[in-house]
Parts: sequence; structure tokens; C-alpha cells
Amino acid sequence: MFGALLVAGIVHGLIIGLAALAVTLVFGIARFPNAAAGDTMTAGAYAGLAAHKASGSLLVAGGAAMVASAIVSLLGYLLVFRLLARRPVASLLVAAIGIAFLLRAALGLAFGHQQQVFQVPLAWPVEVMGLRIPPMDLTLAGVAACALAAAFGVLYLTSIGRQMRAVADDPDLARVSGIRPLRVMVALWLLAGAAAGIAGLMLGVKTIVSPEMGWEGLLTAFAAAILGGIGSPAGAVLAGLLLGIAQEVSTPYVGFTYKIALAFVVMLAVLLVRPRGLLGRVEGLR
Amino acid sequence: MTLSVRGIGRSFGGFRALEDVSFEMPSTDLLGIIGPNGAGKSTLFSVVSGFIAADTGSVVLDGRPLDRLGAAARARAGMVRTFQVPREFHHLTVRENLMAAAPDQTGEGLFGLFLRPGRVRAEEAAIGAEADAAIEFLRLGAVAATPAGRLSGGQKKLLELGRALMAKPRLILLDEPFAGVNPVLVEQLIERITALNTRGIGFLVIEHDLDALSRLVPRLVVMDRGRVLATGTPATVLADPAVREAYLGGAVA
Amino acid sequence: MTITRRLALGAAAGTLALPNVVRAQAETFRIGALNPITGAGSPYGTGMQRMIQAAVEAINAAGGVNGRRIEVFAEDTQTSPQAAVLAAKKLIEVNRVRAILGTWSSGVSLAVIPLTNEADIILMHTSGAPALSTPPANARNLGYRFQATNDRFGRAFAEIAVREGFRRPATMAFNNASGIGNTDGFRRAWAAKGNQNGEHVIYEPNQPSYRAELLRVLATRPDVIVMGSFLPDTTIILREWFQTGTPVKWIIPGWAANPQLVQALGPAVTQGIIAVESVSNEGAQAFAAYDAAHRRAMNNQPGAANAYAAMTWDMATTLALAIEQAKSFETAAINAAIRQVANPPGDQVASFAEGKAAIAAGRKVNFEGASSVLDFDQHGDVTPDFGAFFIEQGQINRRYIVKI
Amino acid sequence: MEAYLVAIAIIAAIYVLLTLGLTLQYGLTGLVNFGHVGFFAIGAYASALLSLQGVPLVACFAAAAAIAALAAYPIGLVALRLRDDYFAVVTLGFSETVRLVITSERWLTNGVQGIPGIPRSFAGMGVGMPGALATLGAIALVCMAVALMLRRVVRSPFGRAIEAIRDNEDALRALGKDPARFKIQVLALGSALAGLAGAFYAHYITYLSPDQFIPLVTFYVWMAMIMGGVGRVSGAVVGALLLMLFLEGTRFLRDLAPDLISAVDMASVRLGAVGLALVVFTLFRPQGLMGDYTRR
Repeated sequence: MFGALLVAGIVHGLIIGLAALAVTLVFGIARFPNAAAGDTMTAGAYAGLAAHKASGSLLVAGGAAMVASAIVSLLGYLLVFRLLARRPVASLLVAAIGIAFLLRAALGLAFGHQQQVFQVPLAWPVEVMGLRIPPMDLTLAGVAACALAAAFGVLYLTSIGRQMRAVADDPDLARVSGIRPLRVMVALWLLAGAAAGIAGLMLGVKTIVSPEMGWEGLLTAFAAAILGGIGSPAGAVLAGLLLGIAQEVSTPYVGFTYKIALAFVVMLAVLLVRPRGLLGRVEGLR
Repeated sequence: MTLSVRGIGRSFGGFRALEDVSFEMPSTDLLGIIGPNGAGKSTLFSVVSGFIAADTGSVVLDGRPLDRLGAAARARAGMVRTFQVPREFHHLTVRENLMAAAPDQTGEGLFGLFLRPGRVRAEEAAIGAEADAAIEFLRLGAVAATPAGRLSGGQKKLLELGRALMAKPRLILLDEPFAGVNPVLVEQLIERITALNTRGIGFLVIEHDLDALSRLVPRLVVMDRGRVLATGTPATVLADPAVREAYLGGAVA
Repeated sequence: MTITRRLALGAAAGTLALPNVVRAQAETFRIGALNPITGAGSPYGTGMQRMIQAAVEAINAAGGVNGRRIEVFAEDTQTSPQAAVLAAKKLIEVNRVRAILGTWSSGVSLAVIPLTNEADIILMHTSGAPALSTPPANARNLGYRFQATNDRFGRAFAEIAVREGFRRPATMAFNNASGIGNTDGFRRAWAAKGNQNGEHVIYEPNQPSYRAELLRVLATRPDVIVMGSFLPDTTIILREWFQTGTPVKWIIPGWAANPQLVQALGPAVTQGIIAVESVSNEGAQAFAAYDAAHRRAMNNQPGAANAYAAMTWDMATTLALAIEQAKSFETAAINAAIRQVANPPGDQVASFAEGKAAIAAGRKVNFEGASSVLDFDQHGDVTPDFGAFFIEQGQINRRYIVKI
Repeated sequence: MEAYLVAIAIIAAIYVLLTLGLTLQYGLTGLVNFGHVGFFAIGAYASALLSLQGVPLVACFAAAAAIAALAAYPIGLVALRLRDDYFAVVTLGFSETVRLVITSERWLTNGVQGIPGIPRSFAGMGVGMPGALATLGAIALVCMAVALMLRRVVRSPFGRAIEAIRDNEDALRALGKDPARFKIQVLALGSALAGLAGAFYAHYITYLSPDQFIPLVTFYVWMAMIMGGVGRVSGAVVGALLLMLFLEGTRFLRDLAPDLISAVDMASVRLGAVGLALVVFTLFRPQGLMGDYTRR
């Protein structure tokens, strides 16, 4: 039972981790919690669903989800967030909520409110070291691992990725060192969007696709991003996994309702001890 | 009655911003801190005033260690700072800015506000009079009712000084008080600060404008790359070859 | 402040202007269709609303009630009590409706019924909560329930579990009034038969995974899992269950185990699921008429796909017959006539036109609806029969009927 | 018709009360509270449960405000050490946790089945128009009293300090004042207003269930505040009225032109319009309809 819950937790955690990655990238660089990340995921899920219906291939669906979410994410930046760059965090937050609602409304109008599902073949579990693992979990874990590898590749191996991390570390320092902010921001929003898109696709394949799906998971993604330390991609993924596993494994003890609150409680506990999150740097004294 | 800064060290990531910084000053005195860009002056200020935690070392005011106190508590202990870029409360008028700085107001708690209205009124009148006095002292009368966000840079510096005064400190930490201020106002500031000093308020001043600073303070601490390079009167310090090398570069040499 | 006043006046003027439009029309009998178009009830709400309208069309085509046409005003409850209260206020106060038909969730019905009582009009609903039968909610006996109570559903589940020879049932409930009502009803009925209840799990909506919930239940090795669930969560749970490879049988309410579920999961996963539903009165003529209307209005979907739509169809017809019978538009008279036209004895009639003719001929009628035979007890509740449907090779086949 | 207008006015007044609380917290102090609905829920349930125990309604209302304020205290203690954006997420999480507790603790709240039959305010005057008018009168009086109180607070030393926090928290700290002390009081007072609004809501709707307290309600209040004018007491009133006009107006739109848009799509359109209003006002008129708060 514990092993099975662990497997479920890891897959769940990878989805949270990807969503948290999208949140933390924006949080670290554009400096506000992007409440539209959840609905960006939903957009990715619908794009993936359409592509999957047309092609029957999960790979094509993944590509479509990434592209669609990346475009949605970039549009949000170009049309709204860029114009609010010098405003207080609250303005950006409220605008993000607005964009989230707009996106959800648009998806509801375009696709209706009825649930839709990915028609993927379901199979019986495979035995790995005495653990019965559903093949779908393996596929999804593989997809997530590839997506994470690609995202970290961009962040750590390319010049634009290094620039992004530099801006995340210290925006002022980065400005004087001649990094062109617009290029970095465009790359950032594209990358964050693509990560959200894959997260949306995975959630859609695992569960069902509906206009509300992304919004429901947003709080957990926020919790993971904060838990991992704002602006720390590795921290976000780690925290996502931690929360996913904690939610699944703890349910025998805390019950099925409070498992949702667990993410929040863990986040609060960590913030009390380490106000900057798990992998965030501790600075300042208040 | 002294402020003593002992062995302060602070790093950011791999970068050592401050390393074993120590100096001492009578808390009724005037002391200047100079140094080139990146010497760690502002970081030192933030550490002393409690906005940034030190990795090592200790700050002691009048025999009381302040290291475990936050910024607000250090201010209450008698040491109030200003900021390099003025941080006026831009929606409040100049007078309101000054009144907001007065300590221990009954009306700053909701219970006091609603349960002891008489006392709040009396305090307001007293604080208002105090603020009016400060306005007159700083010659801000013309803008007393103007929202602080609309003041000129120099006026904001004066306002910051006035706000610090309203908090009734023993020691004021001024972060580049002359930066971006026109020469006439600089003279006025120097004169006002000196006047305040004669009333027994100490000043620790970071400044770029060596000339103005030399006329204001009798003693200087010179910093470079996070360390204290020299301490002494402006004349002796500026004669020090190491200081000329580091701070003035080839210009004087 | 000038802007405030201008806006407020503008708002008031805007709303006040509307009733004139309404008043300009000929004298009609007005009813409100208050359905869950959006929110949790959205899979059913549109069908419910359309079937009220379709039934009213048929009634008006047959000459209306007491010589008046029925006029329908439709509102969305958003499946939210607050929105429903304002919608009901609007229907009552602005549209001046004389009955409200088709509130769906218990929360909404419980919030709306004080208003209908206060306005002295009839409320016909499809909610399961037992509280709606008795005072204070139904203090004036103006509330009518066209759906079986959750408790009766649970009893039907237990009958079927016994008949299928299950020994160790576990239960899983969606955490809302209906989900818990169904499983609690089952557990009570099962225990009353002298049996031992198994594991019971209440789960939250909108979870990305129900594995922990499932594993908890499956660990107790039940031979059947009885669900109080809805479509989205059932879809996810069955998917996860299939991938665990553990054999178990399922008893699921018909609103969750429906053609959409089969379409989402395919025949392999859904094989052998027992769906339980209050059977629409399918043999009846009324059902044929309803089914045809449903197919016309809902893009050729069969009427059996939405049991609530059959109930709202019956609501409109029952109300219209009662008005004919009462020969009055007064609530008290209509209310007194509802059981007269719906309960035996009397000539069985299947449509408004047929009933109207019989009433005109001075005969006592007994309306047999599309959703059930529609006999109301002293609380205004119906006791429909339940069908046990088995999903086999992707087809949902009815095996037998359970009477409680 | 009149009763419908009264019903709308009562709900609008409840939103006014909620918006006044948020105006104090965000408009005047800069606290990004995304968990307003949590305190609304606490007030509603507290008052409902107490009244069902036979406690007189006036005491229930007072208790609702007090309990909501008490609930805000520990949250403030923890959360106000955090950055603004963390505070937003923490409060959002808090309100969801409140909803989960209401859902789970059936012994207290009857869980998802909800609490029916909550005593109606002014039930003694009958359930019809007189009672509704009395309720409206009472809540209007409370709103006015609260608005006057807020004006008093704004012009007080406390108001000066919280506006200083909004303008520059560090500068206030440098002057020896601990912003957290003010923020906790602001959070508690704003939450007390939300709790009071909850009590009015409970005794007007007479039925409570957890699904009435979703985060969307919080964002409705944000929308009202932003449209009306951030930091203005009059803005809260205008914003709440606009919100109701918008929420209820869509009903009449369909009465006039039923074929224009289906009810299902209308829900999406309504949500989209909330979103659009939030974005457009933030972008182009951050000071709201009632103008800049510096010129109060």
C-alpha cells in the first residue's frame, strides 16, 4: 500500500512540480505569483486534446500543448504584464487573476463545460520490484522527466537560460551587465508557458479535461513554488514531488478532505522556519 | 555614550561585501564615512540600522548590544536612519509625514483611538505643534500641506531629516544627504545638521561629496572593498597614501 | 458622490423599465424554470430547462390551462444558493411567476423554498435531501419532490446488492449532500438486513488523483463498491481502478454511470458495472412523448440520458393538469388538485391533452409521468421504481426493476 | 419588483461591507488579502450556529465580528512576517482551509449538507416586505456607521501610520514603528467587517453550505474595490453597486434577448467580464471610478 501510494505521489508530484516550475520562473524573474498559470495549463490541456483527437499521438499532443500554452503565456506578458512592470505586486496579481478568468471564459465558450477525456488505452499494471505500477504512470513520469530535462537544459546550458537565472538572482546586477530584458522576458514567458502546457496535458491525460481543471490545482502549485524557494527551479520541482508524495502517503492518517489542506500547512510550516523557502537564500532580517 | 561597531562581516553568495569593519564614535558626535562605489558603505548602514543581518560582529549603542533587535527596535533604541533615495510617504503631506514619525502615539492603536479620544486629541495637538516647529526649522513652510511625493529631491532630503528628528533619536544615520541636492540646499543642510548637533544629537554620515562632508564632520572613516582603510580627521585621512591610492585613484596623485 | 447617485438611479431606472415589456403581453399563467444551467448541475440543467419549455409548448398547443397560455421565465441557479435566491426573487417579484419548477441540488432547493413559501407559490424540485419533506422547509406543503430521496436510492442499492449476492460491500461517496445521502442510505439499509458494512470513504471533488482513496477501499478486499458519485470523479476513479488491476464490481448511480462514462472509458473498463436509476416510466406513453421532445430539443440525445429532464417535463404537465382540475389560478386550489390529478384512482392519462379532455368529461384522472408513475405521498414525495442496468460491451442494458 | 430591488440592495450592502473591509486592508494599508471569503464564512457560520442555539441575534452579530477578528489574529501573526506576495498566497490558502474545515467537521457545521432553517433577521416583522426592509435598513445603518468609522480611522494617527506602510514600509520601520503591529490590527478589523457581513448573509439567505464560500467571492470583492476606487470609502459603495448591477444585469439581458446567448455561455461571459474588468481597470484606471485616493 505504501509503495503504491508512493508511486501515485511521484506522478502527482511531477505534475505539481511542472506547474510550480512555471510559477516559480515567473515569480523569480517578473516578481509576482502568476495566478494565470493554472488556466494556462488548461489551455495546454485543450490544445493537447485537440491534437490527440486529430493525430492519436501523445507526442503530437505534447507538442501542441506546449506551443499553445507558450503562446498564451507570451500574449499575457506582451499585452498586460509588460505594461505593469513598474506597478506594485498587487496590481500584477489582480491582472493575473483577470487573465485567468478571461482564459477560462474563452475555453468554456470554445469547448463547452462538459468533461472531455483523452482516449488513451488503459492497461493492467506491470510488476517492478514487487510494486504494481500502472503503465500510464510510467508514460506520464517519462513525459515529465523529458519536459523537466528540456527545461533545465534551457536554463543551465543555453546563454538565454543563464541570463534568466542571472536576472532571477539580482535584477539590478543583471541590468548593469547588459542583459537585454525584453529578450529574457520573452524567453521566460515562453518557457514558463511550455512547462504549464505539459503539466496541463499530464493532468488531462490522468484525469479529465474541463475549463476549471487548472484553477483547482493552482494553490498547490503556488505552495510548491513558495516551498521550494521563489525563483529556484530545482526547488520547485523538489517541493512539487514532496507535496505530491506527502498528499498521497499522508491520507491514511489525515483523511481525504484534509489532504488538500496539507500543501498549505506544509508551506506555512516551512515558511515559519525558513521564510525564503527550502532552496531560497536566506537574506534580510525583519 | 558611544556607538561601537565591532568586526562586522557580511557576504552575499560568494561576494564579501563587508569584512571585519570596526569603528567607534561618541553618540553625540559627528562622524563621516567615505569610500568609492562598492566599498560597502550602504551595506554597512543597513547592517548597523538592522535592515540586513550581519554574518559576524556586533553593534553596540551606549553599552547595549543591538544585534538581536530588528530595524524598528533599533530605531526605538535611539538610532534612526535616512535613505539614500528618499523614502517619503508620498501620499501624506509634509506635515503628516512628520507627525507620522512621532513615537508612542496613543491614537496609533485602534483601542486607544476609539476608547481614549480625548487623549488622542491632546497628543495630536502636541505632535502637530512639534511638526510645525520642525517645518519652520527646516524651512519647509511653503510645502507643509503638499503631498510629499511632489517635493523636489532636496526638499525630500530635508523632510527625511525632519522625520528622523520627530522620532527623537540620540543618533541619526544619514545616507548620502547631499546626493542630488542643489548647492544652496547643501549649505542649508550643513547648517541645520550642525545646529542639531549642538543640541546634542549625533550624526553618522555616508557621503560622496568629500568637500561638503569635510566641512561637516571632524572625523572620517574611509572604506574600500568592504574594509576600513583609515580613520581620523579629514586632513590626516586624506593625506594617507593608501586612501589616496584607493579612493582618489590617480586624480590627486 | 454625484456619480454614485447617478449610477444608482440609472440602475434602478433600468430595472424598473423591464416589467413594462412583460406587462404589455396578453394575460398568461407564468411559471419559472429555475435550473442548474451552470455549476455542478450543468450536465442536466439545460435539458431540464428545455423540457419545461417543450412541455409548455405541448400544453399551449392543447389550448393552454383554463383558457390561458403558460409563459415560462427561465433562470440559472448556477448551482449556487446565493445566485439561486436572487434568481428566485427575480422570478417571483419581477416576472411574477406562480410556480417555480426544476431546482436541482438540495442546497439550492433549501435556500429557495422559504421564498416560494413566503410568496405562496408551488416549488417543484428534484433534490434528494430528506429535510425538504418536512417543516420548516415544507411547512406549507407547497413543495413537491419528483426525484426519489437519497435514502430511497440507498435502499435500492441495497436491494440490488442482495439480489446480486454480494457479501462485502464498501462505499465511496463524493463529499456533497447527494453523494453522502446515497451511501448513508445504502449502509443503513444494508445493516437493517442484518449485514456487516465495509469500508466507507468520503472523497473531495476536483482531485488530480484518487489513488489513496481507492487503495484504502480495495485493501479491505470488497466484492463490490457502492458509489455516491458524479460523472467527472467516477471517470477518474474508474480509470485509476482499472490500472490497479484489482477485480471488483461497482454499483453506481445512473447519473454517473451513463453513456458519457462508457464513451470516456471504453467497454473494457466499464464492463459489468451496475448502474442504478429511478426508472423513467419507459413503457408509458408519456415517456415516448418526452423522449421525442428531448431528441428534438437536445440534438437527438435520447431522453433516457437525463432523468431530471423527464422530471421537469412531468412537473409542467402535472402543474397544468392541476390547474385544469382546480378550474382556478389560486395556489391553494391548484395545490389541492395536484394529488387529485397525479395519484390513483382514476383514468390513467399520459399527456396534458388527454388529461384535459378527461377532466372536461368530468372524469377523475391519474397522470402517469415520463419520470415515474408520480404518486405523491403526504410529504409531496414520489416513490419511483429503480432499474438495475448492467453495462455490457459498452451497452447499458436494463436487467430488472426494484420496487421499494 | 420592489421586493426584488430590496433583495438586490441587501446583497449589495453585504458586498459593500465586504468591500469596506478590503478597502481598509488593501486600499489603505496595502495588504494583499486573497482570503477575504474565509472570514466571511467564519462570521456566517458563527452567527448561524449561535442563533440556532437560541442566542439573541444581536449577540450573534457581535460574536460573528469578534470571532472573525480573532481568527485573523494568528493568521496575521504568522503571515505578516512574510512578503506581500507570500501573504496573498497564504491568505488564499487560509480561506480554502476554512472551507475544508466547514466541509469536514460535520459535528459542528453539518458538512456539505449545510445548515438549513437559520433564523431570519427581523423575523418578528414577518417574512415579507417589512422584514426585508428592516434588514435592509439595519445593514444600511451598519454600512454607514462603518464608513464613518473608516473615515475617522483614515484621519487618525492610526490611519497616518497605515498609509505610511502602504507608501513605504521600510521607512516606517526606520522610524521605530513595527509595521506588523498595525497590519495585524488592520487584518483583524477588516476581517471583523467580513464576519459581520457573513452574519447578515447567514440570516438573510437562511441556508449555509461550504460551496457558498469559494475564492470567487473574494475576487468579486476585489473587482468591486478596484472598479470603485482603491482606498476610497465612497469607492467601496460605488464598486459594490456596480458589481451587483453587473451580476444581476446579465439576467435581464437574457429576458430582453433570450436568443442572443445561451445561459451556459452567459456563465462564461460573466466570468470573462469579471476578468476583463480586472485587467482593464488595472491597466488603464488603477485609481478606480472614484478617482485618486490622495485627493480624498
